[in-house]
Amino acid sequence: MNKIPDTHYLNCKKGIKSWLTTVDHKRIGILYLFSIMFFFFVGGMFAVLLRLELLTPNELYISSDTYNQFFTLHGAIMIFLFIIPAIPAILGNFVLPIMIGAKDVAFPRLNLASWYIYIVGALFAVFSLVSGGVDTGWTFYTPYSTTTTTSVISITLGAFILGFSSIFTGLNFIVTVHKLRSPGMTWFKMPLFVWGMYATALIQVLATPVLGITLALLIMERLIGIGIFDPAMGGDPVLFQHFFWFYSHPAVYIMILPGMAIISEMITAHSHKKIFGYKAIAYSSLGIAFASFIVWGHHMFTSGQSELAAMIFSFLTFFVAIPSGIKVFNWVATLYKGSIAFTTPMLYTLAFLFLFSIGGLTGIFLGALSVDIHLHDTYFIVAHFHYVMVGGTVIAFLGGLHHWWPKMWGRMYNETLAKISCGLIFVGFNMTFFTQFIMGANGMPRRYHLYDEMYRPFHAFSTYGSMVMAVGFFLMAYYLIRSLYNGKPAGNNPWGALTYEWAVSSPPPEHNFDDIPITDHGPYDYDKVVAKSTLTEN
Amino acid sequence: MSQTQDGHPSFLQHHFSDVEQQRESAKLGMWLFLVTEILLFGGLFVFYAIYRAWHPEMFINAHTVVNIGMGTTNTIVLITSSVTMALAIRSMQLGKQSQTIWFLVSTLLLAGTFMVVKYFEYAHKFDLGQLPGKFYTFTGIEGTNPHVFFSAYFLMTGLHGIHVLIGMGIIVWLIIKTRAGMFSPQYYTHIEMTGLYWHLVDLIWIFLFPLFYLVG
Amino acid sequence: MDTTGTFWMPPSHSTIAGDVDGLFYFILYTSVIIFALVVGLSAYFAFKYRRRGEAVKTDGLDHNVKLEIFWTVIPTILVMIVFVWGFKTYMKINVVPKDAYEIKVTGQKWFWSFDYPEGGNSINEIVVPVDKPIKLLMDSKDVIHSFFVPDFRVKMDVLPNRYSITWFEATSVGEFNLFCTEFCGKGHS
Amino acid sequence: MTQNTHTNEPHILPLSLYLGIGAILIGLTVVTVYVSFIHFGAFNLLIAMLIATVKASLVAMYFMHLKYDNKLYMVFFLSALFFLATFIVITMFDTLRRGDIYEIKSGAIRDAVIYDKLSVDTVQGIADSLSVSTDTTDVVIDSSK
Repeated sequence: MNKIPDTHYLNCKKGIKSWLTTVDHKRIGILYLFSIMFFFFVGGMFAVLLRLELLTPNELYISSDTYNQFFTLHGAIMIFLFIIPAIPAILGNFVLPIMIGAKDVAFPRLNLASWYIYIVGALFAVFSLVSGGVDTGWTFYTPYSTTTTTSVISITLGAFILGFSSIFTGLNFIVTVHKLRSPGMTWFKMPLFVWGMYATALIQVLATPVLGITLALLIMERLIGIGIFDPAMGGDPVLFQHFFWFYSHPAVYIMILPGMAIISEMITAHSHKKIFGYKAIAYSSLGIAFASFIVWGHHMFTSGQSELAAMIFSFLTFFVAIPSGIKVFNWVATLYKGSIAFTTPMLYTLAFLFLFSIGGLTGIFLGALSVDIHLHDTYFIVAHFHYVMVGGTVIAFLGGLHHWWPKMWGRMYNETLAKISCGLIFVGFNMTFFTQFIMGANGMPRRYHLYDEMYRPFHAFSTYGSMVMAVGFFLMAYYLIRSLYNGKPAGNNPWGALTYEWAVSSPPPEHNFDDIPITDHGPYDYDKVVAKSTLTEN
Repeated sequence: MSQTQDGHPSFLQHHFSDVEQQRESAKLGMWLFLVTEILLFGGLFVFYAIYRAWHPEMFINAHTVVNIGMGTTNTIVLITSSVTMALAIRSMQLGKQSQTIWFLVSTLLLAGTFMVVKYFEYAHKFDLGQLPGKFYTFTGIEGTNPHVFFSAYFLMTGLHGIHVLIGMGIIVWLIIKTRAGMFSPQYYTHIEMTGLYWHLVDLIWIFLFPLFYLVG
Repeated sequence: MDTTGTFWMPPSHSTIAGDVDGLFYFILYTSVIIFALVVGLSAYFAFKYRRRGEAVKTDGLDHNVKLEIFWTVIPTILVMIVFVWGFKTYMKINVVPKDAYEIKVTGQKWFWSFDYPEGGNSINEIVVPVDKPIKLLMDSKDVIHSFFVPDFRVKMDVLPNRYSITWFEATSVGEFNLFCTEFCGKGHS
Repeated sequence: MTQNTHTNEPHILPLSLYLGIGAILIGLTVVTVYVSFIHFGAFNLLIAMLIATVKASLVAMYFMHLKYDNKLYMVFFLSALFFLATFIVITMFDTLRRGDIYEIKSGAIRDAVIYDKLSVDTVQGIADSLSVSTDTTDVVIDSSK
């Protein structure tokens, strides 16, 4: 019978104060878990309210002004407060140091500071919400954002501050990976999750400062009219789009790379199979990180940028598709001759392959210049990025959460409910967003409150789908919280996986390892080593 | 050197295996921070470059009103402060504590001089209405949108000035801690990190100076 | 030319619509094949190699150079075809024929106004001759708007303080929807 | 463990090197100021940037010890500069090339001192050369929902 160890990181110190002053990477991960999930809930509520309003072509229960604020807040909260920090700050913080055999991240106090910075940034965002809302869209395009009367400054300031939180997390991970790997763990013996987090961290450190200066310039433009973006002062609004997307396109990879990293980890652990193309996956992470910096202009094909720039951006964009494709093919090949267990994380992995393939392939439509002209700013785009962000990142994140949940708390969740919830989310998600591809290609523009009657059946179906998805999420919240009290003990290694975090107890002890482990084999040697699942020992 | 029971020096944090690893980590972290600083300023350099390319005559006309004398003085002051900062680190490497303090104080004084000169420059521009954006009231510059030049000028030198002020604050803290004997030839990470930061601030000024004062 | 619309695309009523739709369907069919391959194989493998017992060692297969080169090169070729095709049509959309009939378009919160070369103007409704290239010289009075006619596959942002240009040639008579696709505030929808 | 600190004694540079580099930097400052008063046209910018780059490299190499330290720092430092250069260059592919197909596309921005719209007359002027009549009107595009 599995038992939860007497002392572990959760109970080694007690009281609120011990949590708020903790420098333990695992506890900081938990702090992030609760704060980020809170904002996921808030952002999700806005999404449901939006979908409900769009049930009919005419005004149902909110005015156009309110609608504009809702979609802005949905976007801004989901992007800046949930999806960018989600995987690195929660799962990265929790497992990355253990995976490389370190006792903590390189700068534990900076790690805690970044959580406080996150909270401060979030407070600014909340402040803008209560002080009249924001109606610019999460992209803050000028000159709309420099002329609207809503509280743009406080939300941009919030995003500016959140940027620092993201930078510090990234900086911490880069140094941790460079300097704190356990003896013998060479670069190519690192788990692929670490590679993915490393590539993400590079983008966080290199791109986020540009967001900082962009938002600072936007704030200055609003306050003193410096004349860089506002045409009324002789500025160029398209230049703002360059500045904005120079960060925000790489930011898309800050979101998806960690998702890919989790998939690489789960697909091997739950099929007990050596990963196919380890080096290809590792290098493609770096390749994606690099390429992400030079394709920002594909968000601007209809913006009036020069034809030369559009051509260059379109050309470069297709080179992001290749490494992403390689990863997907490698994952499929990994399943070949494996021993596949249909656990909840595995279901999420398969859902990811399905949804991310659609998300990625629809990206090809949008990279093609002429087709993008037709599809730009329609629901096709909305569907595309939800397939990548939700179908890719969120599904991977949820899979990762289930994968490491027993490690975090030492207890298992209810597998049956988990599978039902996964199914509901999968079905609901496809209902919600696949319809949006069709109506988008048929010309339904995004960000419309009132719409043409011809799109009504699509919108209605989409709204029903979102309800199914919402039920799935509430079910998940229920069984996950419940598992904290009466989940059965999971044992050290419920999945029979080989990376380091499964060698320590669940939950892990305060300092992870009594003795730093010495690495002498790769992370996925399922052809040589057999690790028994501790779940079946009961 | 004070040591804990298991033979580790007291400044070694528990998750590092030795002093070397701790030192290298701090340094790598600092360099990554400098990278973010470069890109933060970088956005403003892009602003400058794009608008200069759009309005070359205006930039050339506008640069005639900035004070080359003051700019040159400040460049030399800042370079000298970089030298004294580097020497402060060297003195600590050699274990000469009082010499370190002496060099840190010189750095602080030079930084102060820089800010005083900056103050006079700003005050002069405020008097003439050579202000950024919509506060611009000066009329002596030919060309398109001269207020944009001053927007760039104040944003870039302003952000740089804020960095100098922050640096001064850290140097004051270093002087106090050095007097208290916190550092030794084995452990002077904080001074070294401040040095890197200070040199970067200098390095950015080295580019700001010609861009605003010399080639308008 | 398809004037009734398909499942995916709205009816096409302009000279460039055929090109755009052609590329759209090329990508669609290629994508469907790749998608079917990826999902089909995952499902097949997941079923065929489902876990049959605890703690079995699995095959150590971890790379296959020929296969990896294959799935790098083929997609690269495909996306290059898409790039060139897309770029060619894009240039067609951007280069206005010389004899085009020019209409001045002004976007503002929240209506469009159109000035015709003869001096007439109209609000929110643009009336043009069929089978004749129409050049739109567009400008905005306040924020960014975007001129979008789905049936013509034409879309271009309309910027304040600057002109942007696009053109189209309608191939059949009728009434078509015009949308603004750049978010511009309360009356955007 | 403590003996480790002695095996990796940091590189201490001689005093003369720091002072020498400082002197060169001040010398170059004087040179760049002097050169700025001579008119080379567009070359002024080039020369000034070249001198600034040399000065910056000296600071980075010697004061910041890049020359002696782990080359990894250099990699990160240069990659920051690389991405910055990419940012500037590709953005300029847009901002400087907007008039490639039509001169008018980039027109307004460059001339606007403070926001002032081109008058309708200008537009009429452009349209004058065209002589198609709206009598043949038969395609209607409607923006109402």
